[in-house]
Amino acid sequence: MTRSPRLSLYITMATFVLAYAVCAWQYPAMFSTRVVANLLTDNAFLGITAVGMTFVILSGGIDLSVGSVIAFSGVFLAVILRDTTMHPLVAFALLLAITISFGAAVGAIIHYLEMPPFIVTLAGMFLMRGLAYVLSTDSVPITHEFYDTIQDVYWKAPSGGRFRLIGGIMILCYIAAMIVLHRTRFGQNVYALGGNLATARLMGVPIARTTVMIYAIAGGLAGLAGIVYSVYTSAGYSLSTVGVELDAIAAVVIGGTLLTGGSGFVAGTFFGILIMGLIQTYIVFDGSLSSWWTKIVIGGLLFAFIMLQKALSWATTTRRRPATEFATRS
Amino acid sequence: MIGATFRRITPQLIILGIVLLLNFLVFPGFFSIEFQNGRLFGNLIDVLNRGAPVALLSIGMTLVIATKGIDLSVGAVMAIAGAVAASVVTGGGGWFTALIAALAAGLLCGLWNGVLVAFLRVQPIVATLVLMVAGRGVAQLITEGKIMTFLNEGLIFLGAGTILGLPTPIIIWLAMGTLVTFVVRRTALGMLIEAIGINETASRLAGINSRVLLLAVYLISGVCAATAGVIVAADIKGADANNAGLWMELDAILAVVIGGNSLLGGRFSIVASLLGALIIQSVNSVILLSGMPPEFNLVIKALIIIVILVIQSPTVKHALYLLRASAGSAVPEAHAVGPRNSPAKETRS
Amino acid sequence: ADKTVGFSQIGSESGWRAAETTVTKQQAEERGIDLKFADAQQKQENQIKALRSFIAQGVDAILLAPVVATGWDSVLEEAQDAEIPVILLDRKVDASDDLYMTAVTSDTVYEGEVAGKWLVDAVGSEECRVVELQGTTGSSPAIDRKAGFEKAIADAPNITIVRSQTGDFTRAQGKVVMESFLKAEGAENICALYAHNDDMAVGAIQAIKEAGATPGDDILVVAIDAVPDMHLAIANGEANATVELTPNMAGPAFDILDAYWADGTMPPKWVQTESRLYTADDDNQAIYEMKKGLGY
Amino acid sequence: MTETRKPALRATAIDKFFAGAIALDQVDLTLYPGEVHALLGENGAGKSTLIKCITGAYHRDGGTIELDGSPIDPRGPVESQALGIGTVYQEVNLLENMTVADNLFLGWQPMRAGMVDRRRMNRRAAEILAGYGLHIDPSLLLSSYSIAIQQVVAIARAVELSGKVLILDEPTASLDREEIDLLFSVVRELTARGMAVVFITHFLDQVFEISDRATVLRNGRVVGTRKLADVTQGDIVELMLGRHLEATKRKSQQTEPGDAILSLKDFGKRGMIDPFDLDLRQGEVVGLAGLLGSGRTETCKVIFGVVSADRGSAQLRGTPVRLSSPRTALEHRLGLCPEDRKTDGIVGDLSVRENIILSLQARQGWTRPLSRSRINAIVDEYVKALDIRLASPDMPIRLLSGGNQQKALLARWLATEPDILILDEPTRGIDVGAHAEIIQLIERLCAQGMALIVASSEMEELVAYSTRVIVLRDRRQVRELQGDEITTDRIVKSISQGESAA
Ligand SMILES: Nc1ncnc2c1ncn2[C@@H]1O[C@H](COP(=O)(O)OP(=O)(O)OP(=O)(O)O)[C@@H](O)[C@H]1O
Ligand SMILES: Nc1ncnc2c1ncn2[C@@H]1O[C@H](COP(=O)(O)OP(=O)(O)OP(=O)(O)O)[C@@H](O)[C@H]1O
Ligand SMILES: [Mg+2]
Ligand SMILES: [Mg+2]
Repeated sequence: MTRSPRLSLYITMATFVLAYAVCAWQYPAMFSTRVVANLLTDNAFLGITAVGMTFVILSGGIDLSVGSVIAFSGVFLAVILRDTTMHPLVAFALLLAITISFGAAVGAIIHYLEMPPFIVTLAGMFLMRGLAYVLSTDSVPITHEFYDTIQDVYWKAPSGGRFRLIGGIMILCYIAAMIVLHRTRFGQNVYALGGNLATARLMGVPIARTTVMIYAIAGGLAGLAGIVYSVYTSAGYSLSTVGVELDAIAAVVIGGTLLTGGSGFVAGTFFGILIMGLIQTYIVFDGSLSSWWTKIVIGGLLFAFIMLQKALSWATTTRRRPATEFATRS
Repeated sequence: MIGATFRRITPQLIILGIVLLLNFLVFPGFFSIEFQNGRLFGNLIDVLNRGAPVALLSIGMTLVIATKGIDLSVGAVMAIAGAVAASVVTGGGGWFTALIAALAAGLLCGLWNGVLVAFLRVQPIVATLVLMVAGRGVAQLITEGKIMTFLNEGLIFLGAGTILGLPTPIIIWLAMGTLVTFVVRRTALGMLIEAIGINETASRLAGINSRVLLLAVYLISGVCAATAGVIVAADIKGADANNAGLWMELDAILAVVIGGNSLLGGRFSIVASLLGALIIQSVNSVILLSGMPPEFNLVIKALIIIVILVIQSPTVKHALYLLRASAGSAVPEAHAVGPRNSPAKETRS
Repeated sequence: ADKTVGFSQIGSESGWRAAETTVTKQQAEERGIDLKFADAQQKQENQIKALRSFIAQGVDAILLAPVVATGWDSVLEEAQDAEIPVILLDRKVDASDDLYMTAVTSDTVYEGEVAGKWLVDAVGSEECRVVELQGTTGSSPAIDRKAGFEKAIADAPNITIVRSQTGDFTRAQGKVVMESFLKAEGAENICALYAHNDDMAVGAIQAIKEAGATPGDDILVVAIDAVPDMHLAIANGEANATVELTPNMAGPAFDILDAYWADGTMPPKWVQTESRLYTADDDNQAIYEMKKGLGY
Repeated sequence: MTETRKPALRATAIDKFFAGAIALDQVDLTLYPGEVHALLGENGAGKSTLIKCITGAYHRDGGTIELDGSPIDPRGPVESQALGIGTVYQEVNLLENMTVADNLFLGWQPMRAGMVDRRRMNRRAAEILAGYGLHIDPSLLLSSYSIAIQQVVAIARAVELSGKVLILDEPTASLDREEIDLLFSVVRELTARGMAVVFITHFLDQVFEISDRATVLRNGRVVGTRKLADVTQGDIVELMLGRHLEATKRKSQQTEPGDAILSLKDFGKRGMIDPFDLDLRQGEVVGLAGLLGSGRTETCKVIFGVVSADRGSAQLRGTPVRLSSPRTALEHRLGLCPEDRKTDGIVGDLSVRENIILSLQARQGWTRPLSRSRINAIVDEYVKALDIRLASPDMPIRLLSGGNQQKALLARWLATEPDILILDEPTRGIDVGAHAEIIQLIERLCAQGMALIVASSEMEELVAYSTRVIVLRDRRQVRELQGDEITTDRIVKSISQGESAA
């Protein structure tokens, strides 16, 4: 791992631009503000989740509970807004408090009980989805006029694309995350944790605080994604967003972040999300794939992107390989 | 040797005992076993029988995890193997051909994963994610999205038959577990796998052919998954490509972890993973027998799992150890396993 | 000119769903319609994405088999803005009904009722302890079919549901859960099985047989969907009744669209498909042969 | 040096127990402001453990620590750092995934308006490192630099963070004379300002050069504290080992080198090492000398196939071979004991036993496991021959002391009975006693017909046993010294002058 870490970011961006160009060439309708607006709006909740996932993965962890947290958030909001007269903003605050505490608890268990994040968050995934069921198995519509107000906040671009508020929230999340990760001590500590836990400890990184904060952020962002999702669908449903954690992980990894932690950029994740969205849009535009071919093609494209990335980074490193690198230390 | 193994799996045995007891509390007839129509009947037998797929998966998964990898594709491989077996017998083939074809499909899937991980150096979780997504599509392609039913007695026997009064799946996973454990522990394979899981660079420099070994563990995992897939299909006399093995990879990983194996690779115990699989099945059994409404299934499962994991966590284990030590004759060496004392490289995965 | 219709399907989680997809494609082909098919892998967000992409492509109409009732308002509004008619298939949505053209669906609560009525008639005044295999927790057919069945047996105090657990709509879970029912209650204490779909029932039938009891006789079996394997089971006397849910929702939908395109005829807001009950009185073997090729 | 001054740091009666061993037994250590205090002892004597107990990296089982007269109880490196105790632990403990500047400033980054000021951080980092003679780009990843440079960075970080006490655990293990001189001048500056420095090393020359007093540990106990002005090296060695040690001398007569085993022609890899020729004969020791980054490690790696050469040819006893991976090299009976034992050498969680037989087993193939008795015989043999100190061969190797790990790695390769053994910094972190033993071992092996390639920063060591010395500079072989030419002076001169290849 001697190549400049920024390289993988550029590679991801190049991959996206290249892929978008190919798509637009095949289906000219894809080069429209509608499609661009859709990419932002439809992936807003996933994008926000992936920001939290980036923090977690950079620190060498993983968070499988996010999909369930989103579902729980939706149901929680829907039930609260149905059964009480609470204002949505208050409900949002309450929900964020819950999911942040949940994340912090997960982080605390991981740190103090020394358990692997994969398993702790897997249990968290069962728990949150279970709680969503307990709250309501039905899908519950949200009819509060505040929701209509937020949904009506959009900017309609010339050729019909609607840039909605939730897309903007996602972009704000990315900007905030970039600042936190690269320009604060906490952000640097996240990278340190991902590099090597024992070393980070010897170097004086406050492991406990950092771990708890990382998972609290992931929980909070999953809660925010839940709010965005509830705005997106005006409902809460306990069966929604199953498997979103895998989508988020895939986006982070396509974005060039190493799952082993310590290396990557949140901006890469943004392009990872766009690439995943592009794959789906492309498949719908094609519209001729059967259910099973859809799965195969999604898998195939995922594979193709990973290979493209490998090839690009390989081509760039062999030319400028510094000397100390071991054959492959991945 | 035996003593060490036993000490290694004691926590799992205790937990299994507790969960079985829990079963007994919600359903007093839990431990009764009868002999009917030439086969054994009883909830305990069910636990062993229904635990078969996860047990089989956990065998391969243990090895993969020992190399610091993970195999998310096993559920999809199960679906593929079931579909292949079903399409062979509905196409007029015999059960043995079907079984071989299914295992070959599993090997092929393992080969794919293994090549990605060992040779193309793709991170295991991503490499196997590809097959997890695409594999189910392949299975559906074979069955065209239907449940492909079959009536081949030989194939059905693998999932629903009995040998010596025991359901065939129990025999199969026991045999597979014994075989793999034997191969891994009676040869140097186990140690070499552990070595690459702990420090691959150093292992490579020590002359270990890490690529071939990585490939091998994914192959084994593929075969285990294929066997599980055949059993599941045979059990319902049909290949259900849409649902066979769905999310089962998570159960398999959970089984390995409950078995006390580290997700960071290294030291492993297949026996402990198998016990982990049985623990999970016993938890499912509690849920089914308790008669609670299904909305509560996941919450109950989550809570039981959390308790199990907390009991197993190094910190709690250490605290218990200290407690015991201070109760009896205080042994100072206990500090050696304390959390602050591990200067070796530790990263979380 | 040829019309392009986008079809957003939930996924391919069951044989019935695969059949619906097959039939829809066949129907489109017969009418010379260019069908854009999008499989959402059971995710609402994917369906919304698909709908938006359809709108961006400018299709002539959209068929939507919604995975859940809620959450469609804003995307349906966008379709309306773009003047693309939307027809709902097999499930309805919570949105105001001027946002879509019509819904071609069965009445899932009614299906449960039909199944329940059959059981009430079949057992007469005898004491009957029923075990229920629910669909996926939280899915609307599971909720409705449970409600309908309970409504039908509400007036028959001799019929009680003694155990109810989810079998996830799958054959394998159906079998596993039935096994535990049999152990927990004892085969002789169960008079009937009600399954929210046929797949679970087929799995459960195997469990009953393995426990040494006779399905269809010792334990009555009634379920919903009328998939080919269930007809076969009824023909073999292993099951007693099933309520049909036709996979051909697209046929009526395309007819409506044709009429609309021809002269602007607006259909009624709900086109209900028939929920027919099949019992041993029908020629199930023949029906099985007929349905086999439909992609179930 | 008046002992009546107030001590800067005083540790009294420190105890530390490990499973099956007492690592520290009532250890006292007193540091005065302005002194360099050497902490000496054999491998496994407990030096590193004592340091970790003082900084709180380990939880001590007994004893008290005072800083400037007031008791302290740091519960971790964070706290001791905050108290003004800067530490370089034995293995380089930095983060390879972050830049050099990040590593230097982690936790105390310069801030502006609540944000990390990267530009200032990089500039400051460059300035600090320049003080150690390093002119590198601090905005590059740490992993792009060699282990020696990383060590300098670690030292620089500790120095910057230490207000009162600086602890250096074998900081010079892979440094060259030049860097060591720079380090020492920094240390002198610090002590002049009244800081107390703990210095752990196995190089007694350096101890006498810089230290004022020394505390010697043996088997977890203090066997004495001496003012260095009053004693000789021999006294200290005797104190450490509990016995007298013969000084190692250059062998008077060389064994006749035998037939050529390995011959490399025009062998090289672009970007790593320029093409070179090398003929290796049975029974000879070829030393590789050079400055930091001169390409010694690269030469070793290319020969062993860690990175395969992209040009040139290799012949093994006259037959052409391709050395494309460590595995093929192993099959051709080569061995490489790597420089960075933590990441490239030990398999931490495996037992010492398994680590020793690892390569032998790898060569046999997984289907043919070594028998229990064979394993025991091998392990017993080498534990005894190399005097590896361990509680049990079944303990994980990462629990061994640094020097003992190094010996176990050597045992791993000796167990494969190689024809050619490549040793990269073989005596790094090994105590004087063992050092002598290893040099004897190397001589014995040569006498038995093994050929060795040894890369080392220790000139004396190279002089002591090399038949030939190849001098490298800027990744190129510049000079080959033979026979009587092999003296420390000549080597140093060749390195600095870079005479064109002979
Ligand atoms: N965590 C541990 N568990 C058990 N034993 C340990 C542990 N850490 C160190 N030891 C043992 O404690 C003893 C002292 O080790 P230490 O690392 O302090 O030696 P050292 O003096 O620094 O030696 P070296 O010069 O080789 O670095 C050794 O015998 C080592 O095996
Ligand atoms: N003074 C320096 N400035 C910049 N980079 C350096 C410097 N010294 C070494 N390097 C880096 O370290 C690498 C060489 O390290 P390597 O360890 O392989 O050399 P070596 O000759 O074995 O020296 P040693 O083993 O003493 O570190 C070089 O490729 C270079 O990237
Ligand atoms: Mg030490
Ligand atoms: Mg070197």
